[in-house]
Amino acid sequence: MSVLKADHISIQFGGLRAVNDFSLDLQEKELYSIIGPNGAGKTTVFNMLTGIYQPTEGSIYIDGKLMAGCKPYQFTAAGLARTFQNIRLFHGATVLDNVKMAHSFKTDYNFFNMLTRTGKYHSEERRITEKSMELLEMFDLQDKKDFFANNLPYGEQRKLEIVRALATEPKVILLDEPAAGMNPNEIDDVVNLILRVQKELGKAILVIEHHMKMVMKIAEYIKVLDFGETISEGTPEKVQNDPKVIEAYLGGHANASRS
Amino acid sequence: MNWLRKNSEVIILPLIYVVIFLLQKNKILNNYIIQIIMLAGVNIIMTLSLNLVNGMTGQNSIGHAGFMAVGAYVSALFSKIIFSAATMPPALQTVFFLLATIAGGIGAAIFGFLIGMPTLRLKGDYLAIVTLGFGEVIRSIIRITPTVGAARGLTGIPKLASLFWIFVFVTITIYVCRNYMDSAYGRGCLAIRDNEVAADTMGINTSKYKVQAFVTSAFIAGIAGSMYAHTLRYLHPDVFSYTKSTDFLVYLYAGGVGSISGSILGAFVLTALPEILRFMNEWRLVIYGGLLVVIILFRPVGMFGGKEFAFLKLKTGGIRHIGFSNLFQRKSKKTAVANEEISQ
Amino acid sequence: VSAEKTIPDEINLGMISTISGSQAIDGQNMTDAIKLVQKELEENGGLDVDGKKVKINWIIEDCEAKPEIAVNAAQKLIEQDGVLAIVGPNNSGDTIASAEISQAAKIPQITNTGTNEAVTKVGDYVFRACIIDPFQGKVVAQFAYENLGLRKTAVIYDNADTYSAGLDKAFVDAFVALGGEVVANEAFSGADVKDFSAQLINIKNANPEAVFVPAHIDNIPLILQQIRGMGIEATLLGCDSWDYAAMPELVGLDVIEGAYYVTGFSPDAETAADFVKAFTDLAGYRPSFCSAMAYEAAHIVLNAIQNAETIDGTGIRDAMMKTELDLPSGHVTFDEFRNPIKSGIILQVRNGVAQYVGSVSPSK
Amino acid sequence: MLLEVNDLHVNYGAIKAVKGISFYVEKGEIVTLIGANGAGKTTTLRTITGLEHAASGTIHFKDKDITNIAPHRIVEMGITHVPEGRRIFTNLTVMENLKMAALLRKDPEGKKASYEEVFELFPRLKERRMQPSITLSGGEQQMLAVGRAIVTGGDLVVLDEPSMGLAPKIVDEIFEVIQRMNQEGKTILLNEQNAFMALSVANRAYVLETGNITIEGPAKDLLTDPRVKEAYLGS
Amino acid sequence: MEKFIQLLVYGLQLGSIYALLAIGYTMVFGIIRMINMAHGDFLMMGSYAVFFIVSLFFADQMLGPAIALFVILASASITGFIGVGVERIAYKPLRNRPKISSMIAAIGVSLFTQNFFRAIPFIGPNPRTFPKLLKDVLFFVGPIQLSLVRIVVIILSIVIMSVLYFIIMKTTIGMEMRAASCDKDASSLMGVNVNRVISATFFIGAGLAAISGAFYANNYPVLTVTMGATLGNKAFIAAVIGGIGDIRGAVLGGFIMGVIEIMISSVYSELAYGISFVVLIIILLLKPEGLLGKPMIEKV
Ligand SMILES: Nc1ncnc2c1ncn2[C@@H]1O[C@H](COP(=O)(O)OP(=O)(O)OP(=O)(O)O)[C@@H](O)[C@H]1O
Ligand SMILES: Nc1ncnc2c1ncn2[C@@H]1O[C@H](COP(=O)(O)OP(=O)(O)OP(=O)(O)O)[C@@H](O)[C@H]1O
Ligand SMILES: CC(C)C[C@H](N)C(=O)O
Ligand SMILES: [Mg+2]
Ligand SMILES: [Mg+2]
Repeated sequence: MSVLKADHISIQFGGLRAVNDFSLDLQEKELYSIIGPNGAGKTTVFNMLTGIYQPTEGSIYIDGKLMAGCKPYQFTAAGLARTFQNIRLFHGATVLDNVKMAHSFKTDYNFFNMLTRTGKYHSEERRITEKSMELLEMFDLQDKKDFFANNLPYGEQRKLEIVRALATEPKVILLDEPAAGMNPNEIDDVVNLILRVQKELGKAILVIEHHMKMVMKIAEYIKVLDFGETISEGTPEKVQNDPKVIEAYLGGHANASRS
Repeated sequence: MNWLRKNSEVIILPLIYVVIFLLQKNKILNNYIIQIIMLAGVNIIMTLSLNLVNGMTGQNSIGHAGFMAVGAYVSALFSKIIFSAATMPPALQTVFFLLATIAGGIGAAIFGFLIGMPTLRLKGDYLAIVTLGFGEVIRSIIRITPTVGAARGLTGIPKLASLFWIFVFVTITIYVCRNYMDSAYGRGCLAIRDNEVAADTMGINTSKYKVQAFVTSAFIAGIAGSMYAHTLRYLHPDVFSYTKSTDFLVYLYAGGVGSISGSILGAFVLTALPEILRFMNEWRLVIYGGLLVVIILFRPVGMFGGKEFAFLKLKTGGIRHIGFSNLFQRKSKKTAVANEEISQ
Repeated sequence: VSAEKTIPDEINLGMISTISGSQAIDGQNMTDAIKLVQKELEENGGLDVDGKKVKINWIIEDCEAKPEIAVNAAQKLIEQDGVLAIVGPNNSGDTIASAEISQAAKIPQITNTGTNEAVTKVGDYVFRACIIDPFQGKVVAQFAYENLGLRKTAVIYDNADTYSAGLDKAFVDAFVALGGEVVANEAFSGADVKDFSAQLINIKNANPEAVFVPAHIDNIPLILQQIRGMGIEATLLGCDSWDYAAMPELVGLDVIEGAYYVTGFSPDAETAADFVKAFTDLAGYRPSFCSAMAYEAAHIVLNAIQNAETIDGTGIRDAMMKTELDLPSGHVTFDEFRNPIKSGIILQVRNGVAQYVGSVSPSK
Repeated sequence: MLLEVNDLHVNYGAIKAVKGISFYVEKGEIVTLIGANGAGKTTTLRTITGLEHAASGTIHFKDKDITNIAPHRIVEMGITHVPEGRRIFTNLTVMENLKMAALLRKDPEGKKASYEEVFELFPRLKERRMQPSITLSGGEQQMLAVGRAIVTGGDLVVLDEPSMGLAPKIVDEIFEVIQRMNQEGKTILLNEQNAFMALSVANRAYVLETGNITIEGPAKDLLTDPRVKEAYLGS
Repeated sequence: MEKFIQLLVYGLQLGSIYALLAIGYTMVFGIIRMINMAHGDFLMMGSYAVFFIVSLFFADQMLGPAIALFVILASASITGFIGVGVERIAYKPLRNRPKISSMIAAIGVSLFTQNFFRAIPFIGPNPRTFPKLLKDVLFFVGPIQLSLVRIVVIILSIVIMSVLYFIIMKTTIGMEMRAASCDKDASSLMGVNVNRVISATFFIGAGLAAISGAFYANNYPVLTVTMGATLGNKAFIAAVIGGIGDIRGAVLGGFIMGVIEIMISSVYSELAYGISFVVLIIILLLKPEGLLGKPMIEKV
């Protein structure tokens, strides 16, 4: 079943057509990747898919539901979560709170219960804390639960962003350069984590990444953007041998071995 | 009972009341000190109210005295003009005082909603100016409304507030604010404060959370207004000027924005300080201004920034708990490894 | 004098005033007045109560022109310092708020220039040394209509201020009742308005014979200057807030020359001569209405202590009610509402000095 | 010796980020720091240019003690620092960002030439020269950050993760730029997560682990060092 | 119509003072991102400085334009240096802190200065008459009354705005200022002496406040120690309405505030104060980033 579908979406910034006629159909538990040169429009695609930008043309469906005119929080409610290329954690809060914050909209007690601590307040709070801790453990962050988010090293901040996204219990998770700023060893960790998220938690995943080795290893299907256009798409084998992709993006890294 | 067990921490505030009450009965605390404590109580409620908006949600309100004015005038209208509570038997007076206070709170909350809604898309200083403007508009309406005394001011409001009632409302406010902070609603607000875009993408309906916080805050400010009106018995539109709003901002930030304990402490200390400085005569406010600078230079996050009294049992926000055991120790055990700062 | 009257060695008395804030000039005027009283007392070796010299300590507190600070000040004076009476504060709002405290503690309080009607309605422990606003407004109206023969007047007033708005109403009511016409009644909001062009252009277009300006000291100069600057040649009328020695110079001698204002005290009066001289010697400037009334208020209290049957709040209050005292402004007695029975004095600025023109007695 | 760091300690409040490291950079070298996230690499570099306060230890540049002096004075002495996380001036245009970088340069001709050099290297920036740099994509911002260093052109260029977020092709280009700058006589101190690339271009390398230097030596040797291989080069 | 034009003229005249003050305000904000609640007090200091210079050196003489200019510049420099000093002592340590901390420090500074000036004997609580620096000439264009000094102020505010706009947008120091406002660390890495840039900003900001103080006091010649407080607020509002941080916006905002204040007072003086705030609120609701402010681009 299609969990995320983009139907010929485009966006214009003033005179700049940042993304043109982009389509995507992501089924449950699938793992797609978007690659392309810097400034190709990848992040912009994410921004449209998560409701931060409204596409000037085309439509987006989450779980079959048309999302036209919806706000980002409604996208999340419909089952979509993301991380950011420029990390956007809640820096004034601890690691644990960051994760709990992402549970806010799925809490089963009302305003009055909250003010008076009646109803399901206590049980819900316990549930949220436990679930958050579970997720942190999965990413090996449990020991840092009381750190302020912005005091974590860069790599762990990226991990925390993933945890936080998962806490919204999405069907699809969009990762914008999850391995940026990591060394190859750490990237291997991230790869394993992403695969676990896909396999164990059963999420569909869409990744933007410049580390080709990683992309080729995990992606089932790749879309390549350049100047907002989809210049190539298909399986990793197909894409990395596509001369257009090599010319625009990979350079000497076709059949990427290193980066 | 079950509820009391889970909320045992609220006992400490009534305890403080009992102590003050006994000291007052035994003439150790005179009416002057009680008066300052009462005013400090009103200021604590106001500062906590401001903390919900400025501290927790990261919105910039600099016109909060406007909500206080609405609460004060509506409650005074209720208890003095509509029902003249002064002539009632004491038991009934209390009932009408509470009703008046709630009316004041609701009145302020309505205004909170009215300005919260349209200003959602405003940020930072732009929002600040609108809240300031709103406060001034309120004053200018009161000023030409003869029913509430217009520019003459409203006199003869029945003296219904007392140390006891102020304590009750301070306690409720602290309790409510603590609960707010330690809940999905409060965390949603904190998320908005820290990063609105990310909050939105984490499924938080930012508009709803902001308006909720604004309205709750206005309601609380209205309650404070009622306490003020029924303590001072005299209202004048100029009392609720922009300068008054600034006072609360100072209490909030010097106390430690975002921290409930900080709001309490800031309001208390800075209400008392000018009184303590009375012996300085005309140098009083010079020293007060200077001390304010010194406080903020030595503790830029405010006296209690990033810390909370342990009895509040606050969990959210990565705070350091200050209990009675470690209050006097220089190095307290950290529950959070962190710099104590709340960066904005 | 009853037999059981016990006379203490020392008595504390309080004064509340706007030492800081926008009305700080009054704070200075009042402080100097109290200094003079203090000096007189010292020269006499204390206050003579039934032959015993009682030491009087004056405790002065700031209220910043904020009601709740005035309340704190009153509480402090009563509770901490145990004062038996309070002089001040100088403005009506602060007086109303703080008088609630004195009333509850049964300590008499007498404001020097709290002219608003509501002040003494707080309770039977609250007095004032000055005239009240409705009366002042009426006196100005009457003087303008009858003595100056004016028929068309205008008012510019501060609708954020108790005092200013009250005087506007009193004046307009009285002037219209007399048969005159108020051709323009213009408001501004708050002492921080500095440009009155918009209001004055309306006044100019209405072409009044006189403009009444019930405002505070920080606005009066600007309003008057701008009235003349705009080419309005009407007669200028004012009220007790105009009465500061420095006012003519502050406004500009050419601007204020010829203006009339009402107050409750004339420095030219024979009865005031000693006081004016003593005050000027001590403070370095001529006493204003504010300082004169503070001085009188203090003397009313001191006199009451001397005559009180018991030296406590109630005793002093009862004695104050029976005040029969010759003070700089003349003979002072109180009516049943604890307002002094005083005439309105009309002064005119001539050659840069406010000079006595006439007086209007309250019965009229 | 161009740069010499001696027993440097840096703390963030209670957190000890750098715990007494010593290293040096000779004139004309490319030296790289590698290490896991949070090892203290960025902190070290920031302390060299005075952005963080050294708790103890010394830093000498051109035989002058530069420990804890103001960053702008260190920069004047000839250290150029490309900070982590790009740190471009988002309220300035692309061109103005480059002009800022040329602030200390006195030669108008050289300035112009270096702008051209940057645009030649990153044609995308040339297209966007008048655009407010906040609208640049992540990678474009990184190009601009490196471009600024080319324009400033001090004797020692300190680069903190210059390849972060760049497309593979551009990563190659960045490393070419680094080598070219080096050939033109600049000394390079490089902090890079892409350890393989870094070690390939560097003369010498240091491995940082939780605030301490654990391995050091010629880059070639480290490339084959099993400890390095296992920890930083990936499978 | 005549009345309308006359009111417009009055509004622009009043607005020019707000504009002048708002320029300094917005400049400090634009560079340091700090709401300087003590800005109005620089205005107060500036006008007292003029007052003292004139009464010490030029007592009882009518000043020619040249001397007046000299006096104004002298007091602007004095105030400028005070501004730099205040920044060094009270704001600099808070530079990397949440900007609201420095706002609280500024409130403290403001309380301190006002009450300090009130408490020291040679200033004291009494209002002072400001010496007439420039002889005003009133003249008529048709039925419209104009004042020469005020026209000078209008022109001056536009000139100063243009000069500063040029400095900030086109010169090196301007670029340094803008860069420092965006990222202090990164600009110091480009060799910018951030302390110097900030001092320069404060010098200009406080100096401008003093200049506006001189013109303000020339038009409204009563000095009190609290005169700056509300003016500071008005300048702040003007700056925000125009789009805070934008110098042209500050001038526009200042003029708009002046015109609104005068126009509405003339029509309905009882509620004028409230209505003018309603108008300002409406402006902001329609244009949430201020009149000339650019919408904040948030690149995600
Ligand atoms: N709000 C905006 N206004 C104007 N231009 C924009 C805006 N957002 C993005 N752009 C432009 O759109 C283009 C695509 O940007 P985008 O961030 O999507 O690139 P990207 O593919 O994610 O690149 P990278 O790999 O470097 O992150 C860029 O050239 C950028 O300058
Ligand atoms: N501003 C700060 N406040 C508190 N701790 C900090 C701060 N900056 C960094 N740290 C801590 O200092 C340690 C070293 O961080 P540093 O950024 O120097 O590491 P790094 O080696 O550059 O890592 P990365 O490869 O992720 O960039 C980390 O534990 C980090 O959490
Ligand atoms: C000082 C006076 C002008 C005060 C005024 N009479 C009042 O009642 O407020
Ligand atoms: Mg991107
Ligand atoms: Mg780093």
